[in-house]
Amino acid sequence: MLTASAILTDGLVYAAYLFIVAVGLTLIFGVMKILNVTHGSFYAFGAYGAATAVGIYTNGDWPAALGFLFMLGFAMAIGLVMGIILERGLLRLVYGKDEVVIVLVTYATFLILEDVIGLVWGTASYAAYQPMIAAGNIEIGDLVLSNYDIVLVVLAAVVAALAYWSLKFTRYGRLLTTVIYDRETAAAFGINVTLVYTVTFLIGAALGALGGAVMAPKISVTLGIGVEVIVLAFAVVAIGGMGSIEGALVGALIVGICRAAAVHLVPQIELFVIYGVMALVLVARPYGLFVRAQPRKI
Amino acid sequence: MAHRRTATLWSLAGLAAVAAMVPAQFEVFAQTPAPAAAPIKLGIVSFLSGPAASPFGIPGRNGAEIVLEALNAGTAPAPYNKVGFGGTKVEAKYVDEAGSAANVVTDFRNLVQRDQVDAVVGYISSGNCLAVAPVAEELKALTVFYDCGTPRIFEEKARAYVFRASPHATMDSVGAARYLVAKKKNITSYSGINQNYAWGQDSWRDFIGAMKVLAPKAEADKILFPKLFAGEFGAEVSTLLTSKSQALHTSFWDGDLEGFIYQEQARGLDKRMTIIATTGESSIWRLRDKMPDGTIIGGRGPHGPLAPDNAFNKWFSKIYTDRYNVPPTYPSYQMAQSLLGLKLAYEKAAAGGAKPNADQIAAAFKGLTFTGPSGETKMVLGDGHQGIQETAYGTYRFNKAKKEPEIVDVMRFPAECVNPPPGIDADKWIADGMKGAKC
Amino acid sequence: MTPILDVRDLEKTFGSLVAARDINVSVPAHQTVGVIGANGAGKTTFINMITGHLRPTKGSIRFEGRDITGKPSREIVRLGISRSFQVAQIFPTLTVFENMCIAAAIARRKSGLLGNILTPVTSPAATSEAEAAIDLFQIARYRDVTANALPQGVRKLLDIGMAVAGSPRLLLLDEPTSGISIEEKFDLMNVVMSALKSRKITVLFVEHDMEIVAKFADRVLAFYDGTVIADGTAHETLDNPRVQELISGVRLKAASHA
Amino acid sequence: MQSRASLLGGLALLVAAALAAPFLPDWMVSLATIAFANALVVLGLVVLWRVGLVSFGQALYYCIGAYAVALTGRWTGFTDALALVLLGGVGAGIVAASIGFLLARYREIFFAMLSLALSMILYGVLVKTESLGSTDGFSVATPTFFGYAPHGAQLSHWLYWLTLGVDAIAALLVGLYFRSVAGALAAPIRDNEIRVEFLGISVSGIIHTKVIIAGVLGGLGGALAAMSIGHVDPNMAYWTTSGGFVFVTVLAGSGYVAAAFVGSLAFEALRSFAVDVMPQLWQMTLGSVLLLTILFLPEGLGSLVSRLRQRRAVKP
Repeated sequence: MLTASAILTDGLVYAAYLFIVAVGLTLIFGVMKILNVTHGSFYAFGAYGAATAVGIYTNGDWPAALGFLFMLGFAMAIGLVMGIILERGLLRLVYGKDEVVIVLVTYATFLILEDVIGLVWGTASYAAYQPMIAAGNIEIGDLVLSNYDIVLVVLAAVVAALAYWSLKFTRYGRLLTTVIYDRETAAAFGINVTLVYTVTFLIGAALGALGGAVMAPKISVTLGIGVEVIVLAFAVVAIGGMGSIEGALVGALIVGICRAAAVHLVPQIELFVIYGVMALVLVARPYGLFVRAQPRKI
Repeated sequence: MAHRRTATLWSLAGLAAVAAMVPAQFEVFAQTPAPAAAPIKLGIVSFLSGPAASPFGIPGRNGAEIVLEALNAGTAPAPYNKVGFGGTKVEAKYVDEAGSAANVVTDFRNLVQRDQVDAVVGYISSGNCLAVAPVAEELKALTVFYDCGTPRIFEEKARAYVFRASPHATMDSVGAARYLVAKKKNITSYSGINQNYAWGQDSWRDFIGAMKVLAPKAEADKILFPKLFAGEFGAEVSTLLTSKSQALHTSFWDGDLEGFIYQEQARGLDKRMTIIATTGESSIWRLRDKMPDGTIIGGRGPHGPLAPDNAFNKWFSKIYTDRYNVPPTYPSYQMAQSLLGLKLAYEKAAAGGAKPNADQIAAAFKGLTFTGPSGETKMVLGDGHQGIQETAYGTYRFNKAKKEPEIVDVMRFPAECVNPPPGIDADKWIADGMKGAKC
Repeated sequence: MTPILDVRDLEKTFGSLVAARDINVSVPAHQTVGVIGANGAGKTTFINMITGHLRPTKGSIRFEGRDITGKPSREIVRLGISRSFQVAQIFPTLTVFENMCIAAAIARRKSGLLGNILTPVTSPAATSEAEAAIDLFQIARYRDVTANALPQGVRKLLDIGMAVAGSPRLLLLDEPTSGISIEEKFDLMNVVMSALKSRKITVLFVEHDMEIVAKFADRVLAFYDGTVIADGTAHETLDNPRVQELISGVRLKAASHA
Repeated sequence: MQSRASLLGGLALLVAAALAAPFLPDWMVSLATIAFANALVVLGLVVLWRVGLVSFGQALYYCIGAYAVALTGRWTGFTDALALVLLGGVGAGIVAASIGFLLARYREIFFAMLSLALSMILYGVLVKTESLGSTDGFSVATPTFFGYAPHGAQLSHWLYWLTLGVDAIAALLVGLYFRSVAGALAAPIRDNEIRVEFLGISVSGIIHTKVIIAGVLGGLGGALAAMSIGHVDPNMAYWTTSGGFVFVTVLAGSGYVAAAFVGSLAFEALRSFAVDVMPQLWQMTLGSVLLLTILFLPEGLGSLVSRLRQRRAVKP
């Protein structure tokens, strides 16, 4: 019983982390058909930005609760700035090229940004644990949960709800849905697809940075954290269906719970869980759980 | 017709690619007939990018930089006070260890054959050491590994040109087990969390092997192997919270170690079991008061706060701290110790006056005993190519008054107590009950 | 003599939607059959089932006496049935010659597991067939033009030519004149039909223009609501009152208003 | 006539490259050997890229080829280089043939993702295999050549020649393949799969063949690289290794067979140079070169040749 509830809570926490990391990636893919490797850079910059923000904040004499928001805001601002530079300065030049070529453009950018991190923040690692330690923990039976993890789950739920609500009920969301569904028709109806692209990329970049920011207090912010995240986020998105927000949510939940179950029950297979689930899902449903194959047109 | 021209153009392109590499070659030709006063060239290889740069690569590089500077100035304490190596200044070329084995091997060849260095000192990843060792032998290039831990390097094959002054990783796990058993005599259960790659797997295998010998009644409960750089350890912490173990062994390093410590602390795991961090020493200056008091700390040998209180240590930690504003950690000590050993070997070989060749230096290095910032190193394993040292473990405490990390309750284990005797493989030694250990 | 195409009780449903039902048609060799019907009457579904793009829910299709029901299209093509498309399906980045050559080479490749690899694409047999097809469809002056730069009519001819380069015995043309201006339609059909006659290919073509149907078809099938409501010579079918009411009548009225 | 001209050109290049070995410094020969071994993997990616597919998991075959060589040497003591290379190619080919049934159904990014997942599973298995040294890997027995066991510089020359020989045969066969029906269908399949099916040929069958060809080439490359490096480890199957191969493919372009070889050599030289000159910024250097290539040479290095040719053709 204890194990079951531990698996569930651990799975939920891990899923929250995966969802926050993957949602920006899937959004950008859905709208722009770009598999964005720089997502890993957004994550890393978000984490470094958060660490910097925490450093600034803890030197001042401000209330602790606001520190968390300051950290998220600071990181997302970095994400936005990077997003606009990349989208306007670079991606704009390669729209219309082969999907795979654009993946490589983002891969090249990722390589460059890896060294930029070293130039900006140096090679030393950074810590930003204060928000997590300040949040404290609660004991439920034998299990001790970190309040920060609970905040993480709530945050993921809020992001998911916001994404759902804004896609369904706002003007911009409906525009996005149209573009996702059929780009040419959207353009024909006079939707400014270029603007939609820019805004989407900015949101995606900010979400990537948000992922890094919320993780920063839990990890040591160090070189190379972006690489690990890319493949993780790709796997979640591929399982759920590329470009589908609900897919990212379900994919994150599946991977999260499978991984937690593996750690508790059969720790030997933990290494394979993500890729195993991904391969199985792709074999059964080539386009992921929430995306249907496009019917062939004659 | 058009195609013939294409073929010609391709030939030209190929030649151009080769030509692009040639200038470096001419440089080599120009330098070969060098005057006698030409500096000794060392290749220093460590991670300058990626996750291993901050904890190991950069401290190693910095250690090399500061030591070589002091050697060239002749300011090191005796017997290291001759300028450079035997009076000749030493020049270092720093190379990034990052990349595939193919990259590392290529860069090693470039150092030896293109840049014609006199020796290569470096390598953190055991995989890279294993890949480089045969190439070093083939090229007859003097090579000193400074940080990689696997005992396989000299157990798989006898090496003529490869040395490692730092003891191999077996010592770390055996020392951890000895300290744990000494401090917790009634231990009944322990768990382990190690990264799922060679280092983590080997560390745990040695540790559990040593525990079976030293505390046969204690049982291993949770055996966790999260993937390398997993970042998030929520499920692992939960699993461990459900365990009744009194101690937790981990060979995590840097990012994973620090992330794990933050995350377990938020959930109070260290209140339930003592953590034994075999590489903990390299993280204490960043974790500071976030490293739980009572954690058992190792530093892959007698380095940093675990180092002996000798003149070399005082000298080294002072020049390092003055330059980099942070005390040196074990990779810096390992680098310093390796360089000093190499210097002594070089000077011993150069006793005749002429510049010694690789064979002469190797012969001098073999079986050498020398003392440096981390005490005495005896090159006795692997036919005199692998060093052993004493090791030390201690208990962590953050001194709130001085605002400084401290390691108290230090126990020192003689080299022969935690290392296998010559000629016996580490795995086998542990499995057979660590016979012949002199404690 | 066995008919070249024999369709019995053919039916296709998509869930509750019936796209085709009770289709019974037998086509003797060398006949030219026109297929008419309003949009959604089941003409394209019918063609898609014969060429293996759709799998029938019920019924059987026989080609030269052999059951081909539900076989994949590439096998059906290898047996001797080719098709062209409503929107010309050509390879836009290749020239007209390359398009033809590929089509011809595929049909002439060696059999066996490695046949695709062991046959060079520019074998003499393939290139001479490609040249012949280009001449046959009178598009020689576009021989080295990249396909995406071709005018609409030439695209159509190339599309049909590629089908013919595979030496089929039965060819299905899905609206060969769609997207073509009224002035050009007859010229195009003249080129196509004489080419097919010279190769002795049995033809089934879907067409909306009744004048073209009347001029080129030996026999006309009228589709309505998923099934064949009239089958006879061009005159018989076009004069059929139900056909006039349900299919051509609308068009004639519209034409008379104009 | 045309093919004979490029054949002669290729042959001349080959002979020149082979004869150059004794005159080049050893490190350059080793670098070229690894570059030319990797070029085979790139050639396989070119085969796939022509049909619009990119594999982010080509390291799977590379790793299989390498481990086939290393394990055979470790378990049986068999060290004949040529036989081992062929073994690596066949081993990878068998794996490619079996997973090809699955992969041939996928296109675009999904093909890339599934191949990535498969290679990462092999990576995981190897990391878990402690008896093979886990991530540390293990060393490859020194190869022999029909009983002849060269050492030192001789060994690197022989490996270099073997690599050149395998490259030449592979280039020739792939060149022939590009002229076959299956090879020539690459652009048509990319443009319009349905049309290809209606010309009477199985698209997934052709893609399956391409997956196998790329797999065999990957295995050959891995086998040669393993012998040249003298060490194998699971990192050979990691996705960043695949990423490196894709990088070189973009650098080289898919226009010419020879581009894979020149591109691979240029890449190794560039990496070596970057690590040497700016050890802290080599990723940035590589990324910038990749970016500039995509922006200004979208068809890769190969297009430089055709541009030069066009410019010459314009002049009288």
